[in-house]
Amino acid sequence: MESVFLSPESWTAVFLSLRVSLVATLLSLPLAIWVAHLLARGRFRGKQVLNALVHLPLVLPPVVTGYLLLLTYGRRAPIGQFLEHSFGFVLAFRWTGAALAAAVMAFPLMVRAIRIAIETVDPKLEEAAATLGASRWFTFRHVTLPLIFPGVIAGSVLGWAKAMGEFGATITFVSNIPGQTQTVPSAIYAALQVPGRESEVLKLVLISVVLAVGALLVSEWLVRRRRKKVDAA
Amino acid sequence: MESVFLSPESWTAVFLSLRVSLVATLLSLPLAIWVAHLLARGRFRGKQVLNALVHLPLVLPPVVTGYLLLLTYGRRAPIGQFLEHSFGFVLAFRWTGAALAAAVMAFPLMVRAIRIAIETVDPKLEEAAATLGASRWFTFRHVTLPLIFPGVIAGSVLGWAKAMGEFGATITFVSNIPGQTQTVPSAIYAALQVPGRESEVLKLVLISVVLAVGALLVSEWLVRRRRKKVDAA
Amino acid sequence: MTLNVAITTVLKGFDLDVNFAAERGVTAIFGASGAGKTTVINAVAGLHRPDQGTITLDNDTFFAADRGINVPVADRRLGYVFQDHRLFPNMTVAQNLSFAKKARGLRQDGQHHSAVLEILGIAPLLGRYPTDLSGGEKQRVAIGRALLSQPKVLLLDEPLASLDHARRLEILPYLERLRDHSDLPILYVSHSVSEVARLANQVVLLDRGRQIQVGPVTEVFSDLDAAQFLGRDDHGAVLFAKVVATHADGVTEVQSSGGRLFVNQTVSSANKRIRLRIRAQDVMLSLSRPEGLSALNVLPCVIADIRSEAKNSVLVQLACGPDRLLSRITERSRQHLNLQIGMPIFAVLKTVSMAQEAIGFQAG
Amino acid sequence: MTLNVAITTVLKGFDLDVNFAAERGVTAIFGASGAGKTTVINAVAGLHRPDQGTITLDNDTFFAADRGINVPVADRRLGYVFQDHRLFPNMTVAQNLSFAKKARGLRQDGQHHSAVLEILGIAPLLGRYPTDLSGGEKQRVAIGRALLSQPKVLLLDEPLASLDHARRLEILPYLERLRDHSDLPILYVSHSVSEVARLANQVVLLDRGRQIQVGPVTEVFSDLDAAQFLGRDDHGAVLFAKVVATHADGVTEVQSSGGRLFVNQTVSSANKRIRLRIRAQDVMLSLSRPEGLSALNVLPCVIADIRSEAKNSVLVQLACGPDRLLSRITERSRQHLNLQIGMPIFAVLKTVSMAQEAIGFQAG
Amino acid sequence: EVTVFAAASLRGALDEVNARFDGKVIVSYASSAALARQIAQGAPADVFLSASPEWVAFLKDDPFVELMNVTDILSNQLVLIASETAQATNIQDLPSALSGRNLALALTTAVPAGIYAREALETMGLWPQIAPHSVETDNVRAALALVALGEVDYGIVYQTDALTQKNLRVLDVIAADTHQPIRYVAAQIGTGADAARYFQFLSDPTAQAIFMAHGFALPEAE
Ligand SMILES: Nc1ncnc2c1ncn2[C@@H]1O[C@H](COP(=O)(O)OP(=O)(O)OP(=O)(O)O)[C@@H](O)[C@H]1O
Ligand SMILES: Nc1ncnc2c1ncn2[C@@H]1O[C@H](COP(=O)(O)OP(=O)(O)OP(=O)(O)O)[C@@H](O)[C@H]1O
Ligand code: MOO
Ligand SMILES: [Mg+2]
Ligand SMILES: [Mg+2]
Repeated sequence: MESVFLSPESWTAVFLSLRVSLVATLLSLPLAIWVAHLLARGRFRGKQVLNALVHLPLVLPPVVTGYLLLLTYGRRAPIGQFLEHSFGFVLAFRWTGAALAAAVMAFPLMVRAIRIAIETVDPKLEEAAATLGASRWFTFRHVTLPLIFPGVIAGSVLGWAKAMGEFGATITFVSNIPGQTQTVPSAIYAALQVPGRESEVLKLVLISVVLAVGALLVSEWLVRRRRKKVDAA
Repeated sequence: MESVFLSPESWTAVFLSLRVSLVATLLSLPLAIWVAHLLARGRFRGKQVLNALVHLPLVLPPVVTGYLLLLTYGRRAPIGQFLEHSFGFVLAFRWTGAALAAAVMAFPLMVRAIRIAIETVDPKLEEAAATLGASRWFTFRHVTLPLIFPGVIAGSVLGWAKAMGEFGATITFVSNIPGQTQTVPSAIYAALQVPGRESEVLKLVLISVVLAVGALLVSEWLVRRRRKKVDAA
Repeated sequence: MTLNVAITTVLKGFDLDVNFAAERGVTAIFGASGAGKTTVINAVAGLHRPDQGTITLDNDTFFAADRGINVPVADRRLGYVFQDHRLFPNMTVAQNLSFAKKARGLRQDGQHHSAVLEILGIAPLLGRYPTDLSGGEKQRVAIGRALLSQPKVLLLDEPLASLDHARRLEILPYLERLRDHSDLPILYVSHSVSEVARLANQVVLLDRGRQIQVGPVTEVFSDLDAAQFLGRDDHGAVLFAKVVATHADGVTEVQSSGGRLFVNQTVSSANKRIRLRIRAQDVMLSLSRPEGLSALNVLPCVIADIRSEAKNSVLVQLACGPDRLLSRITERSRQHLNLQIGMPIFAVLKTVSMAQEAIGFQAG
Repeated sequence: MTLNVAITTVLKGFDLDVNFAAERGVTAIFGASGAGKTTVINAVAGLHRPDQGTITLDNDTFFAADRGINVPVADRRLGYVFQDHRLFPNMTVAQNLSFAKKARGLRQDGQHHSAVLEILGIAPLLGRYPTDLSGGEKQRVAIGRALLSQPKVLLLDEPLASLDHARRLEILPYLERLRDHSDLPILYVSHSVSEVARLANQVVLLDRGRQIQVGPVTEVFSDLDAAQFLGRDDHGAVLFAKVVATHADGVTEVQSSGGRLFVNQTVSSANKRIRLRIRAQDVMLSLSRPEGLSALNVLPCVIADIRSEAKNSVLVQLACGPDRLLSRITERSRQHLNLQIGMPIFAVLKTVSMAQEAIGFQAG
Repeated sequence: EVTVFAAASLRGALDEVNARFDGKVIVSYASSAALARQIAQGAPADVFLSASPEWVAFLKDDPFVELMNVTDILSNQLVLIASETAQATNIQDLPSALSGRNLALALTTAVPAGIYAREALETMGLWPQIAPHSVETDNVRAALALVALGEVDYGIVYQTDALTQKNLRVLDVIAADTHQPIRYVAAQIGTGADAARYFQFLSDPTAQAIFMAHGFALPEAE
């Protein structure tokens, strides 16, 4: 008789995926907001280069992204070695590397969502803040950021969902080490390679869906709660 | 001596990818706008179900999405058979199927981008349109849509980039048949299986990047040109 | 066309409760900031859903709480000039102006169209986008947009607040014509007593959501109780009069029910009906008919009522024939002249004290 | 503190070219819709970059085209009340009000803070979000926000346009106090002649970007050339006077350079300086000193100038001692009285015709 | 014209074989699992080349798919490879050499090369010590790449893969009797003449020579 519950390894994969995706999203969020702001409001040379760079992981096959990560953050790779020797911080074959891969893949989605939100904030409000003596940073912190809150939430959910589903770059960069780097998509992939493990696949898919729907509902609720107060004035 | 140009098969893959991604983006754009509008402004039961459904392809590993597509749109599958028998329209193992896979994967990105843009349009302007006798559709067509133009462009570029890079769902759904379903990412995958083809991989990656950057620049220019006229009033 | 508004609704701070009928012509909604004026107008437009009551236009029910009727905004055929202009930023001025025509599939009335452009002075702005307009320019375009939508009800929320005096004087006659030559009920929110005096057929006085007075402008404006809401400076009675003769020096002689008056404005057509606002502070009282004074207008009246006000001034209501006038004088003058109710008295008005904008035309 | 503005800039439709110095006190910028008033203020704020010229505040250069100086907005220490309120929709009223304090790290001045809340009547709104405020309420909060930012220059762009009469009367004295008891240059855009008459020390008249007149309010307002820009109704001279006595019946007796006047407002402190606006249309002319009339104010003057206007009216400039008054009468009256330049004449003013809002206090 | 669905690891050798075939060959390379499922859904494959017998068995059980011919065409061998800096010299040294180092192999529960490797290590009793150091990839070439890049010191891959890469060493050949025989199975699905001819051609000496040149072995007779 087959258990209706997940196997212990599958549970491990679920928790790991959650950890990886949350760390990936939360840690890259400030950077995403900053880059989105640069792209939306900044005027500097190389803006389009930055823009292109941010979008790259979207346009490249994930395997290539994973391979490029390996070439830069691997143990033999320049940045990877530097991190390891200077801070003892290893990315390769660790969950931290999975988080990096997920973050890189999710980054363009987060940046775009937040950028669109920033672009629709009326610059007149930012002007008003300036007349009240607010520095750029103060204005951003207290005027722009609260106004783009829905976009930040949307970007985070989008990025998180992508991070949960990311497979190709992750397995290429950090492989599939149960308990270390075996995320739910890796587990699903493995189960799909062997005939007759469809029920395992189904359970993992279901749990992904439940988690995603839960996150979506929470995000919608967060935004609605906020909007109730604020609304377009 | 190696050619600096791509092999004929690679060129085929490039053109196929362009066709697939453009068709996927352009055909799904109206639907994406409609769904984004429903999610942003609609009030109906099942809204969160729709919301979740739209996000699914993002949260599931692409292989699973491809597999689900195969199970629904394959030649032996219910919808696939219906389409084939009723309209002689075959998706499975055709470029049309690749376009479907790309569209499904790109859809959440397009919807989110457009939705964020819609949510930041001041409903007061839509109210004003209503007092002038504009139906919802007229208001949408002439007020909302022009105002969300940057979001629509951003969503389209995002979706298109995703469609260009999509690999897992495509190869699982429509296989990797040169000239029919072998897109650039599939070609990269195939090339990676053979030693000594790294230069081919590199060229394919480069051409993807060039195309993506080109599209980005065009989209930024489109939006800027528009904004110059309109601006926040 | 009659617009009936009878609604109650709960707002932050207080409840709004109004009940009035607006016939063709201008119904002014008057009240302090935050009194609920915009809310009333929004309810008529369908942008605010009241808690209770009904809103009807002749036989069309716009809103009926108990029958669950709430006609969509777009089907109410209104022209609404918002307190904030709400121009479409993605369209040029010309496109903003023709929006309703396109939306409602209206035929173009070229003459009407150019008349509106002319009066509002917006013809030079047609190719611009709203972001390139000044505050007053935006407001003028917003007025034009509403007027060109061929509405059955016109809702104007402080339409002239951001305009300069000269521009107001150009637009007001146009609104008068609209009032007199169309069948439109017009709801008009304004803080300007002089505008209301000039335009309104009827006044609805609001105070923190309560409807304090409703009635013809002549009654409300000569009412001693309403005085406190109208502001000392601008307060005064509204009279109707008929043109009797236009003198060679440009002075027009008019006949009101209370007597004959001279107005320093050329009104070409005899027998034309005009409305005059005579500020309480512009009316002096004299026991005898004065001589050798530049004031040409002297009306014999009877003191109908006297009310002491703050700051040692006194408001005197005068019955001059069937017309009512108000005069504000000092307590000192009152004692000096020993005024009593029922006493006959001469009201002295300078010709020019009937302010230009207070001389409105009135069809009839 | 002196704010020097000397700039030119190309706008759609015309060029803007202004050059004036604003000392402490109120400099009113007056002109028709689209004349360029907001643009001038925006240039001072740093929100509009002029093509040429300089803007300085004492020794601080805000802008100097030739030296490439353009100080960032946030470093100019201004308080700006925008024509559109621009409240932060994500903050409560209280948070909007304390924004500058947080942004600039200012010390809280509790007394000033509560005084501002009190005068603007916004204390009950503190917990609300801008979306729940009426148009006038938003504007009041915006005024409060600027006043509480402890600025060195105050820029007010039609701050009172959306407010009712009563509310204006409450806010004006506060602005007067600010004018008289602080060192602030205040640039004040308004379409209301009465507001400008009451508040302004200096007036800058703009017409389609051209600076037509600059000067003390007393000069500009009694100028026959400026008359056309000020609107017939509201036009009139501004005088300064000193309180002589407060009579038991509440009438205050004041001494202007031209003579003695009675004002129906209790001004407690003797020797206080006040400003009076006397509308041209409120001044009657009499050949002899009139008797038995409720008008208490009669000044002996000499006719300084006469200008025929449209509509058969005549504007008469009077020299009453060193003060100038304006009187608008009909052509008919002029002929009747046979007025000539240099002729002695009596100006007759009703006490109350010095409109309440026209009686301003003036420190000195 | 023949459409061939082939396991991705056959690319290289198969491309050369197809060049010798008298007729146009279209090959779709993907994982055996994906290809088998696609064939079950009616994919237009004439011939299926699977990296493991079980996906052919899967198709045999499918009521909609009729397999015209099935045969083992190739076999392969597992080898232990090492990066240029690695210490161990043979498979028995591996557990001790692995401290702080890793062994790359394909997914040991899913991908044939990984399944065979794990089975062999279990037979040799080495798996429990090695398992904590294993690094598993979604296909065997990725494992190879990790070793070639020096990211991982050791790997177990097919001999055919090892031959293609220069900057690594083959330390040991894993005995064939320690695991199930490695079988590449060909199945003919298409009924056309070309399909049958291609299916035959795979066992032709010309083809077999090419496969052997790439390191494949002939299948053991059943
Ligand atoms: N962004 C802009 N670009 C070009 N021209 C502009 C722009 N904004 C305003 N203008 C034009 O400049 C002129 C001056 O505008 P400004 O806003 O200074 O007028 P204003 O005197 O404040 O008018 P109002 O009383 O209507 O607010 C107007 O004719 C206006 O159309
Ligand atoms: N969305 C809202 N929710 C709750 N209360 C509101 C809302 N909008 C306005 N109010 C409150 O309702 C009252 C009436 O507002 P309304 O906008 O009708 O005033 P108004 O008479 O138009 O004032 P103004 O002259 O300042 O525009 C005000 O006290 C305001 O604070
Ligand atoms: O490009 Mo994917 O399909 O998200 O791995
Ligand atoms: Mg209002
Ligand atoms: Mg302006």
